[in-house]
Amino acid sequence: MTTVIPFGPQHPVLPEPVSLKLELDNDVVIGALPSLGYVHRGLEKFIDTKDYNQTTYICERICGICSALHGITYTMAVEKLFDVEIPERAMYIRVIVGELNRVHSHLLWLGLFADGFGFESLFYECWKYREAVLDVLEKITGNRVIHSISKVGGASKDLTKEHIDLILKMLDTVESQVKDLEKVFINNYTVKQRTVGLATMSKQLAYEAGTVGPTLRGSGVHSDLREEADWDIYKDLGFKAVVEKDGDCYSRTKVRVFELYESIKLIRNAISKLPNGEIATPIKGSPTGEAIMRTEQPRGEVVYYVKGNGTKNLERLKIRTPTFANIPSLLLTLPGIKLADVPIVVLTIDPCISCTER
Amino acid sequence: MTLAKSPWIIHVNVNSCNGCDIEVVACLTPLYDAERFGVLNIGTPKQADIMVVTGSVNYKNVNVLKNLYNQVPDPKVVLAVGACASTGGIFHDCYNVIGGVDQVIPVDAYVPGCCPRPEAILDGVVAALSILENKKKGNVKGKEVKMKGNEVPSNA
Amino acid sequence: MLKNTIDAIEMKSSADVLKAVQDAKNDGYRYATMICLKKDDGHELIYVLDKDYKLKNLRYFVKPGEKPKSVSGIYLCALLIENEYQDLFGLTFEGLAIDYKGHLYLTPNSPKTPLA
Amino acid sequence: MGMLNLIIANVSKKPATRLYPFEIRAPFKEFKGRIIFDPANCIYCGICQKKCPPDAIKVTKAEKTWELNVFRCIMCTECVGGCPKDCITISNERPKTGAKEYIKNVAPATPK
Amino acid sequence: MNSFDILKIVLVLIGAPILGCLIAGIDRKLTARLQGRVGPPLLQPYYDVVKLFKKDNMIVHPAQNFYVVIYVVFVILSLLMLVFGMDMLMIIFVYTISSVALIVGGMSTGSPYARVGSSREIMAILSYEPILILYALAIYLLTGTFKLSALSTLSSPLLAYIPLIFISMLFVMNIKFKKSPFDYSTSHHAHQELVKGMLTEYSGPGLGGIEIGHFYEYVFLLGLMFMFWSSNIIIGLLLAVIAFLFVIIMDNITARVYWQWMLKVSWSILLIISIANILIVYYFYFKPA
Amino acid sequence: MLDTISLLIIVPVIFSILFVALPKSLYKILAWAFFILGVALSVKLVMDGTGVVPVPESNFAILENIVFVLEVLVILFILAVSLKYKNWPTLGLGIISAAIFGYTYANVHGAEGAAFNIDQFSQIMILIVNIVGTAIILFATGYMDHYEEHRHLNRQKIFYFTMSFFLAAMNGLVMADTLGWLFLFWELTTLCSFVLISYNMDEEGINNGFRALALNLVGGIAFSIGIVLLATNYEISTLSGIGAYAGTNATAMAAVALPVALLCIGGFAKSAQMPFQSWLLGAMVAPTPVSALLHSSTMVNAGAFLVVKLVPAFAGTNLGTAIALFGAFTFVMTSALALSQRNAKRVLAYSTIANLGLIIASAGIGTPLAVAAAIMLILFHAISKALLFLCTGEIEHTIGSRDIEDMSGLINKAPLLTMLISLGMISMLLPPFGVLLTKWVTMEVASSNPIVSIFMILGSALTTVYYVKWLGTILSTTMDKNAVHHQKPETYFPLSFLGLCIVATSILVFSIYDAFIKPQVATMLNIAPSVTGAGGQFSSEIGTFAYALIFIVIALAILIYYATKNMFAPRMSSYYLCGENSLEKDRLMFRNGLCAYDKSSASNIYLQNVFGESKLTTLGYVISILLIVAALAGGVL
Ligand code: SF4
Ligand code: SF4
Ligand code: SF4
Ligand code: SF4
Ligand code: SF4
Ligand code: SF4
Ligand code: SF4
Ligand code: SF4
Repeated sequence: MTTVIPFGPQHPVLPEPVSLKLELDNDVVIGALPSLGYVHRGLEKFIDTKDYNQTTYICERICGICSALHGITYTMAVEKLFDVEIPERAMYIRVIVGELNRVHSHLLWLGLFADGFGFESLFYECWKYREAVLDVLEKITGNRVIHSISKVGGASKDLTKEHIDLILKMLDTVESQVKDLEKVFINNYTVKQRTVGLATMSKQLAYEAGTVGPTLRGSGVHSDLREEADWDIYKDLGFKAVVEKDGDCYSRTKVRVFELYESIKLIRNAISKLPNGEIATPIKGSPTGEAIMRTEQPRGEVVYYVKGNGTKNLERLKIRTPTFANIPSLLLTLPGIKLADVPIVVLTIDPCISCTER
Repeated sequence: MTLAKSPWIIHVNVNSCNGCDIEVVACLTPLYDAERFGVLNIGTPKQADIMVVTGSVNYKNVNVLKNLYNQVPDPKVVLAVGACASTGGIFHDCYNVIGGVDQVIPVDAYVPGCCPRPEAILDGVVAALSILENKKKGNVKGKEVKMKGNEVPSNA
Repeated sequence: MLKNTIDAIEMKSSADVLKAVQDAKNDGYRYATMICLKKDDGHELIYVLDKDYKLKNLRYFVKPGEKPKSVSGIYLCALLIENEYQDLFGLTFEGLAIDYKGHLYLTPNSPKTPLA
Repeated sequence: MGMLNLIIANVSKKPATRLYPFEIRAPFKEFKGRIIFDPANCIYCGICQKKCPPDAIKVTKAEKTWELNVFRCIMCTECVGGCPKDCITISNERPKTGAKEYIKNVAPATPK
Repeated sequence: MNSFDILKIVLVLIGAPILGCLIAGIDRKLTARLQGRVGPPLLQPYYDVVKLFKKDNMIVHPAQNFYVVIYVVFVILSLLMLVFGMDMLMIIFVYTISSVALIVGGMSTGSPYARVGSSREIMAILSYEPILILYALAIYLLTGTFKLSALSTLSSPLLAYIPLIFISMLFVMNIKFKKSPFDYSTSHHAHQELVKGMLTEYSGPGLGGIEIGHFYEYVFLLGLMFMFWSSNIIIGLLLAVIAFLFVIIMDNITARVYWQWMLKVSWSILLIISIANILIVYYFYFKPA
Repeated sequence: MLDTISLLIIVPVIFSILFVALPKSLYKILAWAFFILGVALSVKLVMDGTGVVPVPESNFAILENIVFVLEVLVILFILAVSLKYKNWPTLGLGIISAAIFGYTYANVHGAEGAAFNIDQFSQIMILIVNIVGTAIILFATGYMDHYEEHRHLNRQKIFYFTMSFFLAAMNGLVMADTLGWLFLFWELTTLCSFVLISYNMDEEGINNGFRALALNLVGGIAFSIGIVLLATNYEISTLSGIGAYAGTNATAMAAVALPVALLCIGGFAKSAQMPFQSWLLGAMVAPTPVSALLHSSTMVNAGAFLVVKLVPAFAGTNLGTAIALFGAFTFVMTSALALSQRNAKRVLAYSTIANLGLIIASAGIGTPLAVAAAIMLILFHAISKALLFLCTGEIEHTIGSRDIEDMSGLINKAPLLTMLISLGMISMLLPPFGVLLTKWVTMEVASSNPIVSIFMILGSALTTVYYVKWLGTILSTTMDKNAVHHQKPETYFPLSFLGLCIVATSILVFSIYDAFIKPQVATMLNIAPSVTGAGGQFSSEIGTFAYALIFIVIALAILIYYATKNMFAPRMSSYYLCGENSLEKDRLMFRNGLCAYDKSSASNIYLQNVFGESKLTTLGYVISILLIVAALAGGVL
């Protein structure tokens, strides 16, 4: 007889409803069957009733955490359909807000991860620092979490001088705070006890399992869409992908910690290079054709497929979100770990169920 | 007044986009520190007083919501946080969305916003406290919410 | 006619798809996703594979009633998206690694095959 | 001992907590709090209804009613930008928590 | 039993939960401050308990609250025995009854989370029980009896003879307070994979009873630390405070570890240093009767 | 008194013949009669008082011949069965035994008389054997039909014959003073054990039977060499003689150390101490009444009994210390081994070995209090273990498994049975029950030897762990109710009776101590342990065991529970299963990812990879053999 327990959907360590049926033997997982659908709303059907513009707001609410990048990716995909160039300033604003979004998302994740292994004070510390980022985002966009920065044709809000000063000031404090956090995440004995060597995925395995983002880079694969051609702006900003070799939870954590510095650097560079000019081009007509747009969200590559048919409403919108790509790897990493590690391993892929199920 | 001094909450995320969730969690973090009011995010319905629900209800989580509601001991208060939980919000006419939380379980207070600010959620919690006291005084029991029945194919 | 389309290699049969996917895997491609569209009475599947930020797309038309073969035997991660299309489009994939039988997202009470 | 330093620093400093509701930080002027509707100029054209992603606004041209389900509004400000008569503005004040709220305006057509 | 003893009993019965409640309150307040928060009012644990007793008594197993009564009663008994300076070995056995009652209570509910939590708590017994008994053994070796009342005959405080056991006992405190890094069987903040572990199915008055038991238990546990310098009340209390601070600070600077890890540490380090201490005591201080 | 002694041997023999002669339908009546007679006879013996009872000259010669014939028969039987089953090790050991027997017969001149020695310890043993033993036989009449039915056996005549005959042998063993006779009874119990272990007549049973036989023969050989040495070198032919001889002074103690050590090794084998432990585990294939009677409460105690009786010969010597270490080591090792076991009978077997180790350790310490503890532990352990084994058997018939994991939710299926077995377990690990009292005494007295006490401390923590695990499992709730209810008086009477015995003996512990143990220790060591029993406390100069206080508090707790129970009207609710309950199906069912239902369950932690048999047994063998060698060396030097 083994232990069979439901793990989720409502479970204190899972901020989001997903369920795993865990089979355990002597506190070690021998089988895990995920159960999805608790956050399935049916967003891809939405385009039937909403026009392509309104769909932006829906895409932002696929998930409240990397909401900015969802909006940006969607609008860029639609812009591909329209085949328009958008002003450079708008691109820079998107990058700045997108990276700010990544900073808050990674801080958020680090906190929840700490909570996952019962390190409450560290969790609080991360979330405390994150508030500064949110304040800045609120000043820029008018909302703490769902930012609506991007609209088809450009950016919806401009960056003022005041904003820029705020950002730079905030970045200085946050950078030093991240240094403090880094010490704990990288050096704390108990944290290392819980993460080093846990749920290791080899480079090959992580790649073939289709993982993306920090999960993939944590296994030593150099893959970050910010280096992709659609995003040549990042090249100007001196972007370097963060890659760690070990493939365990510890190296996935490290990837995220170091990406924080990378994002901070990118924002600073973007601000220093921010061009002047318009923030949006007017868009006329209706989208036609099909396009795939990919960006690197905090959790990894997101794939937007849009197809227009010449009406205001799109014909098909398909979103492959990062967590969707990362979840199958759990089937490979969960068996053989201790029950106590299940939340940690689940959290290291930084799961966002709401985007997985849409 | 003791009930109102120790509100333990269970956070139930049904169909939320995480926007509301992270704000609920943010309420507990140092800047807002809901524990000042005695709030503990207790995690199990059996020990909770306030059920904080985020997101709308869909066909898969409707049972979950009902079960959890039934497992919160009386007196209990349900707080619907966010546009989704209140009315279905932007997703109200998605095919898999039943609607706001009040379609399934009785809701005592609503928090507006998409997503609501932590301050708004704290307001909601504070509003819940007096409701909790009143329910105890009036000995109001939450009705057992019945399952609609077979959520499973017969061949399972 | 559509103005801009994505490059895609047309596939003739489900077996071809399997073979092409296997070849792609051998070439070091990663399974990114699969897109399903309604087309005529059947469905069109676009398999999206990625290598060094370059996409390789395979387009395959599923005739009404046809049961395409699952590629979850080659890329385990394909099982999620294939199950999703079983839910949403009512397709049936043969040989799924874990077959949720149309209950990945939906329960018996939810609307059936909403996107079909 | 990174964490030890952090917690010691925490005790030596004032807590980060803002004592809401006793201590309220003035909302940022940028904050998108709630929709304010001024019926004076409204021509009940229904553009705002069409623009609103969550269908929170209901306008009937015939009866000249304008209704907003505040608890469905997502503060996207599409209606604000869309209204040809600038009847709709967004304020940085939050809607009240508690019972559901509707803004209804069954305007008696007051001809100018 | 004279009237003074009765007074003492009454004092313990009433005073200990008040003290324990304050300890819990200070714990929460202090933890909050360490985390940069304001934290709950000092009397929060009291409010919590009163509230719990006003809640619906929801159970899943008819007998589950019986174990709570056993737990509380025997925690009180062990505290009383400590106050009266009775046989230390006996106190530990009586205390074991209460721990076992809580474990069995958790298992009796049948919830898989509670049962896994209880299994882990059983493993915790394996890590702390030997150290507690070694503590008792040290007292015997030093005084020739297990009776705590004999501690007054010692020329120096206990701490001077058994500093290593004191260190081990600090970790035992950590385990018994169910604080991070050892909060794997149940925790006060339910953010763990087992929900509330052992106590998952307890609610309302049952949980309230357990909380009251915890209050007594805190006093009892800190009383054990007090015994290390019982000759001087101030320093004894100081030791208890040090132990308490140690527990809180450990709680805030560590992640939760596995019970396997704890078992390894307690058997390889704590037990070894305690045994070493015992041997030192045996060879240098023990005078066979 | 001699009448009672002879009756105690003859009555069981008569019953064994009756069981063979009478049809199955009368077994129940027979068993009841046997039980009543057993109680009566043993009480009678206690009433008769103590003293050495010599066998009258007139009968001696004929009895001695009977003994001789029986011994020859025993050896022939061993040789015959090992030949029949081609078991060469046993055959070899049988031949060695025969050789020693031949040597003894030829070279050691026979004793002039024989005697029974009825002291308080024997009285206790007689009470255990005849009351608990007959209760177990009574239980068997309600148990064996079902047992055989499932296994398609029909050997009950042999079963009851052997069981009853065993009681006769056991009675003889604990009363005999003459070493030769003692040895005969000793070998007879070994044979009974062999027959009963191979009762199922399947390969496993027979193999395990032979293993038991072989290991006990090893012990028997050590025993007989010891006897020969004693007889030839010191002219000692009685058990009490050893004590009398050695008790005089330290040089005499040193002189007899080697034969005493050899006798002790015989005792270790019988008590299945560490290098010999495998036979007792193998013996668990026998029907549960056998395990309860032979392999926990009586026969295996014979080894500990012998060691305790020999205390005067080694108290305070190096040999004593070695024995204490050895016993304590077995205690901690087998307790650790028990941790990884899921099979209830194996857990109990290990626990039995562990407790016998504890008894032997206390005997080795050899202070008056320690010896008192040893004797008391034999008593309390016998009662608790008999109850535990019988309950396990009954559980097996109720749920069809002896796997601890399968017992989860037993409280719903068989409440009475669960209460009884819980009582048994609690009595093994928590105060105020007798076993813990004696454990407490042992730990207190062992505290003068830090190594022994450290072993004991670790062992007792491990004991807590494996019992609590089991206890929690049976008291937990699960909902499936596939249990076979049988509520036969023959099974439930003995169970309840033993349960009552546990409570009664624990409450009356001080009276028992005063009446039996104190005088016994006083005669053995010439000093009585200084223990007082005022105020329901068992206090010595080093501590106080306040058992009455705890009984009162338990009563108080029960009172409080019932008083407050209805203050908070309880409301049954569903389980917390992360919200995925299915109430229509089962309270513990939940919906899984495939929209189908699964039952949640929890199993315990067994740590096979730390405390597993494969990990620890070799280590145990090495250390225990080293310790035995040390004991022997200590004996010679
Ligand atoms: S993973 Fe998906 S849902 Fe989550 S934050 Fe990223 S895009 Fe949003
Ligand atoms: S992983 Fe998902 S649920 Fe968890 S915090 Fe991130 S967004 Fe929320
Ligand atoms: S109300 Fe808005 S933020 Fe909250 S869950 Fe719904 S969409 Fe997300
Ligand atoms: S768009 Fe402006 S004018 Fe038109 S109905 Fe809406 S509010 Fe009135
Ligand atoms: S702000 Fe957006 S959601 Fe709110 S009423 Fe206007 S358009 Fe609708
Ligand atoms: S369960 Fe009862 S009826 Fe069935 S075989 Fe056993 S004793 Fe006979
Ligand atoms: S219940 Fe099990 S052990 Fe007992 S006889 Fe039947 S099959 Fe054998
Ligand atoms: S006698 Fe029967 S009904 Fe009573 S407890 Fe035992 S098995 Fe259950």
